[in-house]
Amino acid sequence: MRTDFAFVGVMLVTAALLMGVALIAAALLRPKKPNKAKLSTYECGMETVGDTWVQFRVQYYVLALVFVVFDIEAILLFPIAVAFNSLTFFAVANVILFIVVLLIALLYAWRKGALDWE
Amino acid sequence: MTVQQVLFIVISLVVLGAALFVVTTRNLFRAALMMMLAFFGIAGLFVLLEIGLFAVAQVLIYIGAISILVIFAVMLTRGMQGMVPRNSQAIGAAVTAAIIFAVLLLILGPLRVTIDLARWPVISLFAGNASPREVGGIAWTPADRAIPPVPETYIADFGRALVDLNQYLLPFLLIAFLVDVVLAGAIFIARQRRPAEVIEERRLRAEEDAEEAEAMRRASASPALPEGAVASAVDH
Amino acid sequence: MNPINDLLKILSDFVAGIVSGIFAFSPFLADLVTMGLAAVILCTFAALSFMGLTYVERKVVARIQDRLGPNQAGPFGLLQPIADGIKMFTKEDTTPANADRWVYNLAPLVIAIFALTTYAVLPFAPGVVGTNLNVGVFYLIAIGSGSIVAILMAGWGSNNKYALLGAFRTVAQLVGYEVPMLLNVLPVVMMAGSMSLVDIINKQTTLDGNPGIPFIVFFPLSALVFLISGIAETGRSPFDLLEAESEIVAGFHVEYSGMKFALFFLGEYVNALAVAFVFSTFFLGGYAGPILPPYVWLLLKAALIFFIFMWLRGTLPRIRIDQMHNLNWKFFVPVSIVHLVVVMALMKLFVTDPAQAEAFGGILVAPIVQAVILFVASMTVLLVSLAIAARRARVLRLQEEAILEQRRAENLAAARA
Amino acid sequence: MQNVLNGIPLWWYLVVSSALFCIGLYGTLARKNAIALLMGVELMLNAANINLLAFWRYLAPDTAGGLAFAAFVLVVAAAEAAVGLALVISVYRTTRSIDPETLDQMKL
Repeated sequence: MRTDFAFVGVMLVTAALLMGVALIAAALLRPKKPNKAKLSTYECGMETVGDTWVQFRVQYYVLALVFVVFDIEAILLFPIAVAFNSLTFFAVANVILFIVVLLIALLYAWRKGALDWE
Repeated sequence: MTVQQVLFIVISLVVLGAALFVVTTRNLFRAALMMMLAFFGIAGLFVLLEIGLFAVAQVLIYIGAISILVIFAVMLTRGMQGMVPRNSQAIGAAVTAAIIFAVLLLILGPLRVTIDLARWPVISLFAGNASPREVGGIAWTPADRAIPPVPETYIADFGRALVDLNQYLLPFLLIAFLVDVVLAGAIFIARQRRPAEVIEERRLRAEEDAEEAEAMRRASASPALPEGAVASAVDH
Repeated sequence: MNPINDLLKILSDFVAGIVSGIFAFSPFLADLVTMGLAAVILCTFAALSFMGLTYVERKVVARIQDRLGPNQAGPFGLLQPIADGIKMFTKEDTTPANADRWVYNLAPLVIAIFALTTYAVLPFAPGVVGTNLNVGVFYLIAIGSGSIVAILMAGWGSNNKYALLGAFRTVAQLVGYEVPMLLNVLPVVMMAGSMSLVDIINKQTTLDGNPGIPFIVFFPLSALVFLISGIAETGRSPFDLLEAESEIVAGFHVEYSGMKFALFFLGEYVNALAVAFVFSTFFLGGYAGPILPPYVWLLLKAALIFFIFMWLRGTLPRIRIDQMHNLNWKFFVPVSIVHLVVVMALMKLFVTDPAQAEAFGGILVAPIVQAVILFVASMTVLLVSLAIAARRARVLRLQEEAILEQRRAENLAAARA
Repeated sequence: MQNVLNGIPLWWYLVVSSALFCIGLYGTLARKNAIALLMGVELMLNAANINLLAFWRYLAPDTAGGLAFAAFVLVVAAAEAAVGLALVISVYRTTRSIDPETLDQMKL
């Protein structure tokens, strides 16, 4: 049984090759008769108005921000979870403190309306 | 050449090429994508270092989180797409970076400058029998000791060290508070203010400005100054 | 070795033996070819299951909704996937004139690659696993972020407002539901003491003196939240608002057709199947089970989970985007955090290992007792949080109704005047 | 030479990381867009991380020091990106510009 990343690399390359072959085969098989209407941007048949840069709401950024906070938490908590059975009571109390502090962050974001999707 | 050497060279070239693309392109979205490629390549370097935990953490944090933030920010500041990529100090920056790279290469790499006052500085390839360099009392090139393997339990060891009072417990807890502050601050800065709040803010600012102007007027109108000075100040 | 129980193991050893016989001159080359073959087999398995699943899903959902489903191509419509495949291969594929060509064309490739790479760490039977990484759990979650990149690439590369909007909504949903997934895998990792998927399965068997209780008994709340987040992660109904045809015209892949669209579709199905496999591994004991061979057990469990996916798709209406975000950030995440704290405290308090009890203190209990304690605690957290959520929802609904009532009265008064 | 890991000596990693650091430095100093500037900072932090982990692997894999520091760098990089980009977005909303050279007022 392998335990290294070599297979992951091989898997990445193999998947890329197989899918690339599928794409190329499709490109060879399919007809190619482009015209201006086909190549225009699809908007249910309407003419495109304005450029693609519609105004985005900062809400997306704020949600990504909260996500980043929990991602950070995860990367630190996973090694601790692996070592969980050999932790002292004191250590576990500190981990719980860590999680509770992050819960406070979440509650703050909630209070500030960062989690509301209006 | 071993396979790992070939892989290392290929991955390094990809990382450095992607990084160069990031700092030179005009298209910010592509820059962000190339930054992801560079991060992915760095994860590959960590795999070559046999630290799977950080290879995966690199992908999770840098590609899955930080790059997403960057792309969202690129989209939110959309008016800035066609900007000239370089500012006025670009040449100076390039020279600085090149000089620092040369110095780092001389310190870290196999190249050595032997300073001989009688001749020009001679760059010679670092030979195996030259004096070993030391970091923290451990000779690291050329080593006279084999590299120990990574322990099987390094993830658990790392986890234990994070919550060990004698090791990294304090920074670990500080991270929780740091992240709290980051979240609070970033939400406060980036939050979309409601129209009512914006109006209130403008009113406060206008009041402040008025107060300031009033204070200035009062200061300039103080009797210590002659009339002419006030008039000229008003003229300006 | 039992030839039926260890069929996969015997076959893979056989192939590896042949390969190393052919490439006897270079062990490295033999290794590489073996890995390449395994990778090709895994990719083919994923692609074939994608074809089969499209048919099965259409049939099952049709039955649930009292329709017939595909029944024209071949007996019972069995050739439908092949017909679909031919269509995908020969359909004209347009690249919008002002698309960012490189980004646009690479996006489907990236999503398919990352979806297929998930299978590298899944254990199918004892000893039959692509690679048993000691960071397997982490790897699975990290690979998921690859599809986020692909979605952003697709949305941006199409140079279409709706594609970009759809991509943004999708990414907001995917990153959001990654958080409860992370938080609910943590109890499993704590219990198994390892991030390797094989170790997690072993902990749920009777090997090495383990009690042989699947983790769903220990952490029912984690299992439930993980399953729902998994559905949301793969963008399946009822969380398919990001490709709602009637709202944002298929979301981020609106401009794609032909083979590129097929790759997005493949990514979605392969990811959904991977979630089914991962859920069976984390919470149902993976390939562990009595009498039947291990791979059959794994397939049965995964099929059960996938059937639940199809069932939900056939019955539930699509939810709104604000409901989707509220469900995640205001229910799953806080509840998961509270659950995590409770589980941590209880697992430290009640230990099953005598050596651990001696070294770090704690009350020594039998594994069954620990399971019961954790089950009760987990269910309590679940029920209490559900009760709180229900009460809160009732308050909100009453408020809304009061506002509506008031408005109606005002309108009536205005009409009278 | 004994101090090679799979045929790769330590200084290879150090050279790659210093090259990455200098590219990031150039990006930080020379870009006209505040977001691109932050990307340069991220590259520099990554270079530092390569260094930390390479030294850990070659010199002291039996301790947790290098891993802990690398993890803290990851966290700080995420925090820096979050706050920095929030600032950039906020500045863009008020001034419609994120060119650091034009943002020279004390009060927006």
